[in-house]
Amino acid sequence: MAKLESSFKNMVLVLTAITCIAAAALAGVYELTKEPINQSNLAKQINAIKAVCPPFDNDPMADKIESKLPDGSIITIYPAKEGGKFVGAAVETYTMKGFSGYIKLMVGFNADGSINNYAVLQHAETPGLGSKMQEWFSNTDKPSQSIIGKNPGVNKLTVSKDGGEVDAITAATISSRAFLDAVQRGYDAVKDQLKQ
Amino acid sequence: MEYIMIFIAAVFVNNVILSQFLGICPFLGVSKKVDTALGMGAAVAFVMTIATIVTFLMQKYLLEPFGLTFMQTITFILVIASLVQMVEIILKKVSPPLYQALGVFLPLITTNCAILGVAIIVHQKDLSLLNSVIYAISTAIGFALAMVLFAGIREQLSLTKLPKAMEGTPIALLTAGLLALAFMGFAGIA
Amino acid sequence: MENKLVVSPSPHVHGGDSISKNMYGVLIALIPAFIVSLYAFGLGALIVTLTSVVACMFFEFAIQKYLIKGNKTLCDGSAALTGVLLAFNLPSNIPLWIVIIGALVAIGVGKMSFGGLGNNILNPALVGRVFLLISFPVQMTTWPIADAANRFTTMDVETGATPLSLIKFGAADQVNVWDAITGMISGSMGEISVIALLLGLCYMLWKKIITWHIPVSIFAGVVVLSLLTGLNPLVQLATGGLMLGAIFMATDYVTSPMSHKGMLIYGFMIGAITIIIRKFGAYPEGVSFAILLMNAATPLINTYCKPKRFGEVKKNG
Amino acid sequence: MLKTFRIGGVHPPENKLSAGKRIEVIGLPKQVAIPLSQNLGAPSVACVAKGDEVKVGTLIAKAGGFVSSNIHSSVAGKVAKIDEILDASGYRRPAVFIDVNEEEVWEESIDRSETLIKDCPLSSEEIIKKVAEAGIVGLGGATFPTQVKLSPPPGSKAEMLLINAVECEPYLTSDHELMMEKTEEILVGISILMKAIKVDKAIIGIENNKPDAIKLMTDRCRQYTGISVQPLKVQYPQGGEKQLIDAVMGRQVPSGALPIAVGAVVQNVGTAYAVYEAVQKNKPLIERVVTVTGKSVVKPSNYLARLGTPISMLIDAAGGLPADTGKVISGGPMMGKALTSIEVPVTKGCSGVLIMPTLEAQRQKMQNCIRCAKCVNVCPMGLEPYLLMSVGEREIWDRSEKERVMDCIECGCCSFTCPSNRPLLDYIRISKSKVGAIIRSRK
Amino acid sequence: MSKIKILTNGLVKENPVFVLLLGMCPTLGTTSSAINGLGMGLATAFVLMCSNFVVSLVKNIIPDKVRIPAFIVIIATFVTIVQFCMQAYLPSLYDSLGLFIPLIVVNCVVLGRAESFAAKNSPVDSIFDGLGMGLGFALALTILGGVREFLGTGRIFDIAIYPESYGALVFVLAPGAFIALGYLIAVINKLKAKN
Amino acid sequence: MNLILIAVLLLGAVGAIGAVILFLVAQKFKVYEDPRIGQVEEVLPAANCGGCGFPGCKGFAEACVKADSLEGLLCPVGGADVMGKVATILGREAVAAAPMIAVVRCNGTCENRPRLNNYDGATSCAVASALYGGETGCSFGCHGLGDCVKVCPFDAIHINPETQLPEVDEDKCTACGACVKACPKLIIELRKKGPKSRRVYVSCVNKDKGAIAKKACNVSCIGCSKCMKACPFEAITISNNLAYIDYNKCKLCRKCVDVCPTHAIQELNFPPKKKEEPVVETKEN
Amino acid sequence: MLSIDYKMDNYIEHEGVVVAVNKENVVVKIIQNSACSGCHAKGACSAADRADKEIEAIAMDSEKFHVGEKVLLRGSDHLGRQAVLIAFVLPFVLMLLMILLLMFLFANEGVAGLGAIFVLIPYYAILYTRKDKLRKKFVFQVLKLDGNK
Ligand SMILES: Cc1cc2nc3c(=O)[nH]c(=O)nc-3n(C[C@H](O)[C@H](O)[C@H](O)COP(=O)(O)O)c2cc1C
Ligand SMILES: Cc1cc2nc3c(=O)[nH]c(=O)nc-3n(C[C@H](O)[C@H](O)[C@H](O)COP(=O)(O)O)c2cc1C
Ligand SMILES: Cc1cc2nc3c(=O)[nH]c(=O)nc-3n(C[C@H](O)[C@H](O)[C@H](O)COP(=O)(O)O)c2cc1C
Ligand SMILES: Cc1cc2nc3c(=O)[nH]c(=O)nc-3n(C[C@H](O)[C@H](O)[C@H](O)CO)c2cc1C
Ligand code: SF4
Ligand code: SF4
Ligand code: SF4
Ligand code: SF4
Ligand code: FES
Repeated sequence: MAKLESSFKNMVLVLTAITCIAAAALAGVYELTKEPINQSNLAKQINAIKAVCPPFDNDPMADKIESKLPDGSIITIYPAKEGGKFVGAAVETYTMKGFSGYIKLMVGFNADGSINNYAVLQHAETPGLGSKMQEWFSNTDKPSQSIIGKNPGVNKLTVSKDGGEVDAITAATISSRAFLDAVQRGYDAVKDQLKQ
Repeated sequence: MEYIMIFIAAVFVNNVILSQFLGICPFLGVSKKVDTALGMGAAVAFVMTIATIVTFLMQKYLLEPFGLTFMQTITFILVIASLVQMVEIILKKVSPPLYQALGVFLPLITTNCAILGVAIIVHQKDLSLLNSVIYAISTAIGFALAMVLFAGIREQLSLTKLPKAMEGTPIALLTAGLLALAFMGFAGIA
Repeated sequence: MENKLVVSPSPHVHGGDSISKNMYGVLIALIPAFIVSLYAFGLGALIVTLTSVVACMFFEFAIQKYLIKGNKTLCDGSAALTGVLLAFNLPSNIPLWIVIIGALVAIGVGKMSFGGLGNNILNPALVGRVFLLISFPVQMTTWPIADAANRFTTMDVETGATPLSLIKFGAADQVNVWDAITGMISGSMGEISVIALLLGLCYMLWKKIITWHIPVSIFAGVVVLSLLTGLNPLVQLATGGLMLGAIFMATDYVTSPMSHKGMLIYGFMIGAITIIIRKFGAYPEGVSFAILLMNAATPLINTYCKPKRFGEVKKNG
Repeated sequence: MLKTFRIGGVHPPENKLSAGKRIEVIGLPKQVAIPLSQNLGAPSVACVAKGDEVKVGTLIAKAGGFVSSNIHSSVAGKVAKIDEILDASGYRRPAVFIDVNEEEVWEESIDRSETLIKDCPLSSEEIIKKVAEAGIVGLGGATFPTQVKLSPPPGSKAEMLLINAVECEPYLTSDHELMMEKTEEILVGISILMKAIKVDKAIIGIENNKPDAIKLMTDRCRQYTGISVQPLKVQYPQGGEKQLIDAVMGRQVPSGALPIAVGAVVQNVGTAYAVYEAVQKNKPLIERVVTVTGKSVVKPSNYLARLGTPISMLIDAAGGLPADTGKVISGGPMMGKALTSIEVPVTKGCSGVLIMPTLEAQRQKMQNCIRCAKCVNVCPMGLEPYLLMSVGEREIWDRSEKERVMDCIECGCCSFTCPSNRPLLDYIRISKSKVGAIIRSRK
Repeated sequence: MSKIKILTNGLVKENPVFVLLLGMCPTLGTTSSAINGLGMGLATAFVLMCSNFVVSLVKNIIPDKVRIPAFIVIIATFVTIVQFCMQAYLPSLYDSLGLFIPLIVVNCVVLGRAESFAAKNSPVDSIFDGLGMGLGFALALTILGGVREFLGTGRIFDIAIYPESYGALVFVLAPGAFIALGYLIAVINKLKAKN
Repeated sequence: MNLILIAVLLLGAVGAIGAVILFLVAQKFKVYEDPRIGQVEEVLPAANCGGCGFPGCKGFAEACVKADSLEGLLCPVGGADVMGKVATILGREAVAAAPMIAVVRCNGTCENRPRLNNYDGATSCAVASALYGGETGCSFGCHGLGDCVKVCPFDAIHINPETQLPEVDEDKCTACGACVKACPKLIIELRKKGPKSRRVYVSCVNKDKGAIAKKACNVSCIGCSKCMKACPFEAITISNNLAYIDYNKCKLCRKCVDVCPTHAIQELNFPPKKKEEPVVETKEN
Repeated sequence: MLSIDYKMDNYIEHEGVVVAVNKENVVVKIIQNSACSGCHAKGACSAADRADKEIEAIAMDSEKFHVGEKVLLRGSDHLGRQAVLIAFVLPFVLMLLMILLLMFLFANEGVAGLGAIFVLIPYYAILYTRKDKLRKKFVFQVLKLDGNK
């Protein structure tokens, strides 16, 4: 078959046709994958909440509350309830102060305000340095660096260099500060809920 | 202040070429002429700005309202490709001598991934229009900076004797790596 | 062969200067700083320096022998100098395997990959240092205390903060300028004593190894930017690697501009970038980065800053 | 502060071994060979034939063009042949061979007396004509025909005559000695030159390492109006025309321009003496002062030699060729030309014969350029020799031109100073000739 | 050309990264670990194969002048499809490859092969070419990712080879990408010169 | 379904606009490149050596496509092989050009031509020849400093350390002519390779008179014109005391070789004749 | 290079082929390579597109040239910089100012964005009216290529 000639009609027709087909195909695939994508996003969220909160039986996603901090940032709180009783909350908190800016955490608080566990959801810190956040602050073998069980309302959760109770990740003071800042912001957001 | 931060971040801290790895092709390919590098920078700044504005408007007023964000990639690339062509036609129509002069002095601007990359990144970062534009400009300046530095280095390297195996791309990549190493000094500034 | 005349183009005499004279001259100028660091850090300083020099010379030899054949430059002192300067940029308690990696990077990547002596774009010792700084930040930022009691018996000594990290982390009041000038502070081995380094500068100026332009313009850049950003210029000059960098590393022939005007621009920019990184960046110290950045800009400076041509000054004077 | 030029410069060891040695006259050889190309510009054209009898001072070759000069017989005798002779470069060039007669017969017009004739009644044009007839060329080494230099191009006007008595080349002392012995003649010569170019001011530039000459010239020049002496700080290449003008007048000749652009005409002292002899005594240029020197030379001396005398004769007079001879140079160590054979004749441009021992003669091994900028700092023209060399090596001629390779005065400061022993000037020189050809072809 | 030859051509002789030096941006940007490199490589390989196939199917109905935009549309479609699938089924890989998935669109390998191979050859050959080139690309990315991961963290495919504290962090950062790729290409140049 | 519809409409619109723009572009910029240029370029060796006389392989490809016949067009690197391929692409006859090769017309080895002085300048024939005639009495001969070696893109010419003269590697030389341009002494010439690579040429460029030339070098051409008289095909001319053999006329009979009193005429790749090579003969001097 | 020496005019040169010879000018076709043209793999990559551009160059002695001849096109590099300025930098600055202004006035991204794009229309219109001035400014010389080069 000979190649179509590059006339105006041909060009417009062919390109339009191709784009239309492409659009249709895309929309189709989009429809197909929409569900799984949402599912996987949801699963990520739920898994994170599950990982950081004490056991619960409600649907925290449904009960989520948005809390506004004094500086205007909005932080999402997922309350965890066991048999209707408030047992704690997962807080999706963030900070912009990381070595590479944005760090997003899911911090789980017990009802008394102490930290149950946390998960680092998103960050761009340096691999091998700032990226150690996940292991470092949850290492309960080393009480001076772990934040698990500590209560931001009681303990001073800043790095020891700044006079706080937490040892910074070696050579990553900035990430450590940022991490603790995010935790603190999470606590600030959730503390009104805890008081109830 | 915010704008300055975006600027510094895009030029020095997260330089397109040296830390984002976008636009490597022209970086490796373009000549050792400083002039050309600067001209490319200016051209890229212009194209990037228009492309960013147009795609921004498309995204905000067409794709998002209709829930078509999944077509981002395909529309953006088409729009950018047509845009670049448009600029050429207009220039040629409006002022043939100008158009001719550009032809002699600059290589064609091809849609490289930096332009598409910026158009996409501004939405990932959820920047406002103004911030997007500043980001685009800054990226282009960062691009020009790296290109110009590199043009100078190439010029010098062309007068020395390199080990055979390192000639061409390897030394270009190695130098880019060492430049990136030096640029890491700006880390944390913004 | 007897009595065949030698024929060559003019000139028929040579000034007698040579690469090795210059390189060994710089090594001599580094002796005071080395003595201070021996006194301050003891055993560690000695071992790290030796390791670095031996490793640099070994890599230079090996690469020229097996990979890149060309002029043999092992004995001209440039590799040894790179070794010493690399060592001077490291803490004295650094593990030796890191020193060896640094030497490999400095010589292999920074110098030989570009074709060896004279062809490199960036300062090899600084390439080595920055590579290490970014690769092994923990070891590279653990500074032994100068004058520690057990410094002559072991390499494991107490560590402390450098004046610049004190400033960075808000403890500027703990910084004693006098200590910084004499050298009794924590820091890289070679950078601590301002006096010893200035002594070296005087020697190199006297021997005409370098000219004043680069060091002085760096100092000027530092002073101006410190004043603009509200830092104490004296402290900024006396602390960190500034003196070492300005005197010994920014002046590296190969990677610095050729004309005096170019040197002044280059130096001033190094000073300025240093202060900007110190003040705003994540790193407490920015000299190495500043020098590398300006090394990269040197070819450009060279194309645009030509020496003053004869006949270009006012025609009738 | 003594005056000197403002950019670059070096201080090679002076080694003025023959300083203070009075000028001795060298005897005549059996045969002289007078090359036909002794000046910058077009070679001269022989106007005698085999078998012709010539006297001392007989015209044997005429100027071959505007920028060219006459050549006169330096001996009395019979033209043996007009044939090729190996020149200093090892190429064969035409020369007039003259068998020397026992008896010296001089052209009658030549005044051979020692009496000093101060007054010169001639007009400018007449002086220049005489200079041209006498075949005078610049004796400072450039051998540029003097009459051309004395006729400034239309539109430009000379303000001042500079006499180049700097003798900045190490070893050489011929100008120095000439000044000590022929002081008055030189000063008269200068007055004549002033008249020729119609200026009323002349300055003699002398480097500070010749205090006796400075003193003598200063004393004597008081009797001549408009002539003064300017002592200069010792620095090579102060003798370079442009450098001398910069040092004395504080003016820099623009790139590509002639000294006249800043109102200066520069002449060597030897040239001034030759002009005196030509104008006042009708004596053409047939002999010159040649320094024979070198560390192993038995008797470093200054000789007055007839053109065409084999250099070997001068060397024999100075005690013979030393055993450790490595290199024989015509001229000084910085700008001189290494000879392939010592049988070549003395020519108008030969100011000295320098014999270097083998050890010093060899160049050291060349290494990579370490970009130390020392060559840039010493270049008196403000060029970047390192760059010119690498551009020249790669034959990028347009870049060479843009980097002003044509401004190079070939002083050799760059090669002298380079710690990597790079043959900078070698490459710059070929770049100059290539770029020069390209520029010429453009016209 | 036999199918096998077409296939291996892209793997070795005309390896898009090491030999043809195409698609440098994703090569550098996505190879901080072997697994990322592999993921990106396979994604690209998939797009390459599909787009090659489709392009060679429709090559004759496309007028020359709209050739490139048409190819781009086809490629972009497949890219977006890959993007969705990855998002749905390999979310963590998707997170780490980030921006570079959409940028497959402008990867010169993809468009280049569409232009220079698929537009001239039969659909079946085109599939093989796409597969070969894609696998070559994936191979290169995996090697580079492996080298960087190994030097930077002491692991390959997350399997520890030596303690992490001995790893040179630069290699997982931007400068390391350039340096490692530079030396890999130098080594390959050297090997090529020897043969 | 609605979504799909919108998507199709939107993208279709974009596509249509794009097509219109492209059409306009196409109208404005009539880009037509003969596709054969690319094809030709593909078969060329991509050495970009310029040996063909065009700027780069691309330029040559263009020239081939535009030319009416391939006569006079030759890629010296690829040789007849590549030209054959080019011819097939263009559907034309490949014109077989005689293969050429570089020859060094100087035989002034250390033995033949005693060194009179030692050169100690930059290692460059250009520099040396700008300075002076050379280390020997012959100011025409090879300096042996290897400018030709430096420029050869094919590593085909090397200085023989014993003779101090360059030697051309017959297998590698592509007759690109780079060395011819580089030699400041104009010693190197491209000559017909001849059947079985056999060739006869005067290996001397000395224009001095016979006596002088002979004094400087044992194997110099003295311009005695014996060869000219011996040549049955009038292939030899003499000017400026120097003989030259026209390779188009030379039939490789080797009569000239026999009569040359100084053995200045070289023969190459002939089977060994009677006894030894002429060069060896002069050893006793 | 841009200004190795500010005293000397620097040129940018481009090779081309004469396609037409008129009285006072010569039309030269140049082949313009894209940014990727430096890449050795351009053969395998479509991004390395080429375009022919036709350029009118002033030549007083146009009769010296003939169609099909290879020539060198030369313009001083400061013209190049001016071209970039007019074609890219100015409109770019204009867009930027427009965005800032409109954002300040309307605080609406849509308006600002559209405004910034549409401000180019008057800009190009003005350029169009200056056509002849520009034509005089951007002149090129044609030079004969050396026969042996
Ligand atoms: C390549 C590189 C990446 C770094 N990334 C981080 C990081 O992600 N987080 C951090 O806190 N510090 C990071 N740093 C270290 C800091 O810049 C700096 O060294 C640190 O603040 C020094 O303080 P410290 O040792 O007291 O922590 C990084 C350093 C380098 C060289
Ligand atoms: C580097 C250099 C050094 C020179 N040194 C001297 C010198 O010492 N004495 C001298 O008379 N001429 C010297 N000349 C030559 C002068 O430039 C100039 O030709 C001469 O003074 C003109 O006078 P003349 O024409 O009478 O020779 C030197 C030239 C150069 C380029
Ligand atoms: C074509 C030409 C014309 C010259 N005309 C003059 C002149 O009119 N006046 C003058 O003083 N020198 C003239 N010169 C001589 C040069 O300026 C210079 O003196 C000469 O080249 C020797 O330079 P040096 O003595 O510095 O080595 C001319 C040279 C050339 C090549
Ligand atoms: C004044 C001076 C300073 C030098 N500084 C350095 C330096 O900072 N780092 C280094 O590796 N080499 C230095 N060198 C040595 C040498 O120039 C260096 O190894 C070259 O860069 C290698 O090509 C220096 C040499 C001199 C003469
Ligand atoms: S020889 Fe030329 S380049 Fe070298 S110093 Fe002298 S003037 Fe400068
Ligand atoms: S003096 Fe020698 S080593 Fe120094 S810059 Fe000049 S050429 Fe290079
Ligand atoms: S020997 Fe000469 S002609 Fe032959 S390939 Fe080498 S440079 Fe070309
Ligand atoms: S043939 Fe010519 S270029 Fe080659 S070494 Fe001899 S003189 Fe030099
Ligand atoms: S892949 Fe070509 S510019 Fe990024």
